[in-house]
Amino acid sequence: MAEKYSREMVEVISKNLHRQQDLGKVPVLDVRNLGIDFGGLTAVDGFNMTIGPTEISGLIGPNGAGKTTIFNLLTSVYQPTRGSILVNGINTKGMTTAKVNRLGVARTFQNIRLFTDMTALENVKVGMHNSIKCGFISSLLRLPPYFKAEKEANKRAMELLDFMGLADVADTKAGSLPYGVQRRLEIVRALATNPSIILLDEPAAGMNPTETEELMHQIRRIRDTFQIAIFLIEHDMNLVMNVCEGIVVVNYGRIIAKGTPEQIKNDPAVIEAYLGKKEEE
Amino acid sequence: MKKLFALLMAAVMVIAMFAGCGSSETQQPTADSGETQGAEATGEATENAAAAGAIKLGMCGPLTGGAAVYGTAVKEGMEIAVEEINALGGLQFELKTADDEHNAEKAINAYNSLVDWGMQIMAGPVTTAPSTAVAGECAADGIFMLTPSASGVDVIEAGDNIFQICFTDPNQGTASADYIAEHKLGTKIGVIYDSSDAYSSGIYEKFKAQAEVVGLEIVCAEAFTADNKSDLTNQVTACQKAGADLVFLPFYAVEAAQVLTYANKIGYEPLFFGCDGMDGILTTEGFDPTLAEGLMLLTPFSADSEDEKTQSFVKKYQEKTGIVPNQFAADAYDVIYAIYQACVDGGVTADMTAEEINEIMVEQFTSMTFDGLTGAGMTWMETGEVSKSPMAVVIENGVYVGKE
Amino acid sequence: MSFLQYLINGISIGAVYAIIALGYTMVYGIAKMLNFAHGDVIMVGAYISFSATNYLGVPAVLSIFIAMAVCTILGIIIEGLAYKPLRGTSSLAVLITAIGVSYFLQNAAQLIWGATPKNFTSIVTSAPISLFGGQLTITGEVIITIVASAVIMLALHFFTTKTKIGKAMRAVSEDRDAAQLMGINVNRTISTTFAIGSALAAIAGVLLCSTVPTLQPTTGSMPGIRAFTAAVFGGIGSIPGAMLGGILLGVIETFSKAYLSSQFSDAIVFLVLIIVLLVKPAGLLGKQVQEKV
Amino acid sequence: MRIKNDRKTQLTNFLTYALVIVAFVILQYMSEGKMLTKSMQGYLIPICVYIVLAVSLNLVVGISGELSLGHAGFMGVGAFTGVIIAGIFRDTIDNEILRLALSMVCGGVLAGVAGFVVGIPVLRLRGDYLAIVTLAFGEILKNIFGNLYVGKDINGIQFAFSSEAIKLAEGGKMILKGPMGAAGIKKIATFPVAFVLILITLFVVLNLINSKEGRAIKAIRDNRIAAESVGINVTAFKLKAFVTSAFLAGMAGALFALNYSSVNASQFNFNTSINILVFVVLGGMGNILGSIISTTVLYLVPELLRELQDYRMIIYAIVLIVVMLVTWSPKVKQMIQVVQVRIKDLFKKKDKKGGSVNG
Repeated sequence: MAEKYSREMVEVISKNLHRQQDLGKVPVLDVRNLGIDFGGLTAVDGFNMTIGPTEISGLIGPNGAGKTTIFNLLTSVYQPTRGSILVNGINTKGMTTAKVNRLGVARTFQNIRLFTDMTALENVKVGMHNSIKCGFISSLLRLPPYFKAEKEANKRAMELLDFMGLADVADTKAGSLPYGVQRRLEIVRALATNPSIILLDEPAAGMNPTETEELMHQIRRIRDTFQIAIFLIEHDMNLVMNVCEGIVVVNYGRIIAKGTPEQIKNDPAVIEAYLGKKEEE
Repeated sequence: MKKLFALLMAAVMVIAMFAGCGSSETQQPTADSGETQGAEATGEATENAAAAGAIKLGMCGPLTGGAAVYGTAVKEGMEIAVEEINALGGLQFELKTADDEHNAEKAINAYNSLVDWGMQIMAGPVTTAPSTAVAGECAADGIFMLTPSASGVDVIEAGDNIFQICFTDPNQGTASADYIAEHKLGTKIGVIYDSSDAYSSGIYEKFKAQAEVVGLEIVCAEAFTADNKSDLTNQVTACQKAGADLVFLPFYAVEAAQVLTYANKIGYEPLFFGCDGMDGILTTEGFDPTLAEGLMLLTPFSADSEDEKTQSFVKKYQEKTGIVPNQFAADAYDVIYAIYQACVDGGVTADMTAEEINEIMVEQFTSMTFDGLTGAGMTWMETGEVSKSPMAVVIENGVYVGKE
Repeated sequence: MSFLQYLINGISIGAVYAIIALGYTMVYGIAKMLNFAHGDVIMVGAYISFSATNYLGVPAVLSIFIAMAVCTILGIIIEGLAYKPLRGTSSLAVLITAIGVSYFLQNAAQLIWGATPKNFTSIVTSAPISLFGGQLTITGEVIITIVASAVIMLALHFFTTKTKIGKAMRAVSEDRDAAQLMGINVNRTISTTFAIGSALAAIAGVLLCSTVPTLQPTTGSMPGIRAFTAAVFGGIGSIPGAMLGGILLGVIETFSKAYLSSQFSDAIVFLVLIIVLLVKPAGLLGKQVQEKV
Repeated sequence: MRIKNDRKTQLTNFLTYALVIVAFVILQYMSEGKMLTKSMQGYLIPICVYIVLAVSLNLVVGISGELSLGHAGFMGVGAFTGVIIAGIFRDTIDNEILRLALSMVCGGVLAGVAGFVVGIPVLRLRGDYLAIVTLAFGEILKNIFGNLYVGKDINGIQFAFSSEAIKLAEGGKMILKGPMGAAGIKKIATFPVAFVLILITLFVVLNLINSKEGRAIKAIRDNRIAAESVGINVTAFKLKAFVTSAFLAGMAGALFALNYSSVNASQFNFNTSINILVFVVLGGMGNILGSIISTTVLYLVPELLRELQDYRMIIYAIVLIVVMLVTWSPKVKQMIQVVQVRIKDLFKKKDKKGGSVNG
């Protein structure tokens, strides 16, 4: 498998693969024997999983189990020590986070990372960066392509905001939005990059039950509308069990169980490592 | 908040601009609001003079920053001369000084502010780089300029009305090489110079060229820059290693003190030979004069000179500032007296325009002979270059001793 | 033999850079600000010592302590008036006030002591050591400077690892908010850091001017920038790094003057710095901090 | 669909252009009518130059969020390139405006190239380490220019790093003389050209900020990791900002040099970089109008303080510190906010029930 692609090549391949993916032949995400060490300490090891197109999967585990590290590996924030990650059939080894995103992986962050000084709308437009077709010279000289592209971008960004019920706050600075709204805005920004899979890192954290309930609907709606896969880390078991079709449980950087929500609920290893511990508290 | 501040700033800007216009407009005709300021600095004598209508002299130089030592020396020297002249009655001078921070851009601003004040003769600037820029302006505006200490060739090349009272750099370089060769002071010559400074590198270049002509062997030439001149130990070491028996130091006393101190520490004792910038080394506060023993320099001025004029100047300068004047102060003193002589001889009066004075001054300077602290029988060529003979002095028992 | 001599010269000026850099790096580590006025505090320290010995007749060694006391007070005043009100805002804002303070100190010094340079009398009176029949000379200043910088480095190291206030400093430098939550008085810790940094600056001033005797209002600015470079070179925030960076910078500067080009030595020094930073982006001994995602 | 925020930006941009144009018209009118003092006349071009420098540095420091301490280096590249080009074509291009424009463009391009070279470390370094590298490059550039000799004779142009290496034929002329810099430059800079340069700068910078590139650059500043996660190539955009900024600084540098009859390398030192940085920070990070105003004010303050003689620079230092404290101190900001709220309350006395739940 070739490892280095030019930006153009990546785009061409990913487009073709999107088509194949529609046929359901290639998994969106194919992770094989993934592992990373931090200075001798093994944080993640032997992580295997595949996620098909339009699949909603969950990643759970106790605090410090290595969940966010796995997300960071999937998005090339960290380079893995072992194993490989294939996004739409392409190995992401050595790629930058930006390149992996262009391959089709978008994400949100556990500690929200919005562009706080920009409005909600601008945040989304930053997400659309690579799909706005307008050259440097055009925007510098304010040639017609610039206005056309900006108009289209505004229109699409508003549509996306509207989709998550955020149209009202389009003009508000992201930093001054309430917590729950910020989380949803991060999802919109991730969606704006036209991903084939979106990684949500604790999307319900800090939300009240009503908001969480709404979020569950929205996650399903995102999958149905955009026909993309979703992979999420979440501590809210109600959300995970209700939304996810497949669940992976990790502890100490290793997979301890894998299966449908029903299977996971009854898995003794999970109960011991995760739920059991929870009861003790 | 930001907007509020922006508005505030805008308001200040507008006020500042109008204040700038206003103040200089009102100043020009009556010429007293600015005068009190200048007069305070120059003492009582000028204050009386102001009423009678004095010729306005402008001086700009580095009064703050790293080169402030030269600018302040020139300022003090000029103020003493102006006081003396005004006390004589007769022709009166009024001197205004402006800071140029040893920067060409700021020098132009300083010059412009002096022109706005009504300057009729430019007695400055002090250092070469600002002088080159100001000389261009003086030439274009037709204001006579006589610089006390800017020795670069580019300065006087700017126009026919630009004159120097100090030697030009090439002149010094050539003269030094000639003198060394003539008196067989050394066979292996080491040079340390400031490659970022116009004065120092200007002298060095000509020295090197002339050394070839007269057959001096330069065994090492070590440069430093304004940014790393705080450490000159290497350059001294290099000269020692190269076995130089005479080290030529074409730069100022400040750095020379460092070189001499370090050479003494490592027990390196060649003959050190300096230029006019070296003057003042004996009086640098805290410097051990015995270290300068045997140092030889070409300088037009020595504060230890026995003649009456020098003695009186040195005394006044010490009373005023508490320190012994260096060559910059002496040059500045001479500048004022040279201008005074030319004004008297040419019949310049305070009501003449700068252009009229300019013509008279150029005529006078190219024809007159002037005796000052820094040389007797000075004459000027049409290029603006001074012709006076450099005097070689050697430091013996802590005082300058003249050599022919 | 000349190689050795150059090496000693380089270490000597490098040790001065190192002492200045120690002050720089400590303040940076704790207050996270580039204190561009540090070089000017050095200048003030040197002037105080000079004035004490030359005008008041105080013995040279005692004058160092006077300089340290004055600089400590000065440091605390500067910190309290100009930096403390801006705590918690952009570090750039503090950088600009530091520049303002630097201008202020330089011009105040010119008003007080005049623009004419003073020739600083070295505090070291011992004769230079001559080796190999005069081939190699080591001056007393070199030895004192090297010893002083090593002692200061060790003392600082001991101070920050063993004493309570030192530990508080480290805690503040690691995580200011967490330190505050643990009951550490962050403001007082930072003020203390400035006090110590300024006292160090006084020593640096005396040693700098003993090696390089010219004392004028701008004396501190260029060595200040060099020392800042040295601190970054060694890894800013790291105490041994400042020492190593300072000495290496001095040696590189000396060697480039001696063997490459005295004309381009500035460019060479900075080029080496850039190359080092490209290879080790956090400096020689600096910790590469990975941003938590 | 109208977007409120866009309108606000448009209004600010319009105000910026309007202020510059109105100021130019008034000053040009006064200048033509000889209503300005010589000092005022003399400030016009340097202020324009520094405005361009501050605005372009704001692109790097304010918009891109990287501390650069070497802006004067790019200005110097532009200045020396400009002087050399103007010197070479002194006899061949008669039209002064054309010669000036050519010099400025060449100065800009070369500074842009230098910016590209300097920008490469930008790929690897962050924060204060980047700051020191920019400082280092600035010093290197200054060191090189301080030792560059350029001569011109009938055989062509000669470049060297020592004066002996240049052997000029009869009638040849030195354009650049190492540490002595260039002297006898024909002053061809004019206020209208300086004004046009400000307009170009504003056009480039404001259009860049309000485009997808600008959004990407701001996104990187606000949160680099998030920007990467949405597919933005961090390096490329930082570099774009840096090169654009260097290009504009180069143009300004060329204009600056051709406004004086002499120029030398030490004018483009660290202090100059710091001064420009002061203009930017005081005007507000990313605030272009602020940069313009603060540059003008701060340039004029020390000039107008000339009457204070010895106390001039010390007063300037105090002004600088006080202004920084007043504009940045959280306490003062709080006070101003309280006052603002009180004033607002006075105007609209709405009932204040139902505070926000989400907080």
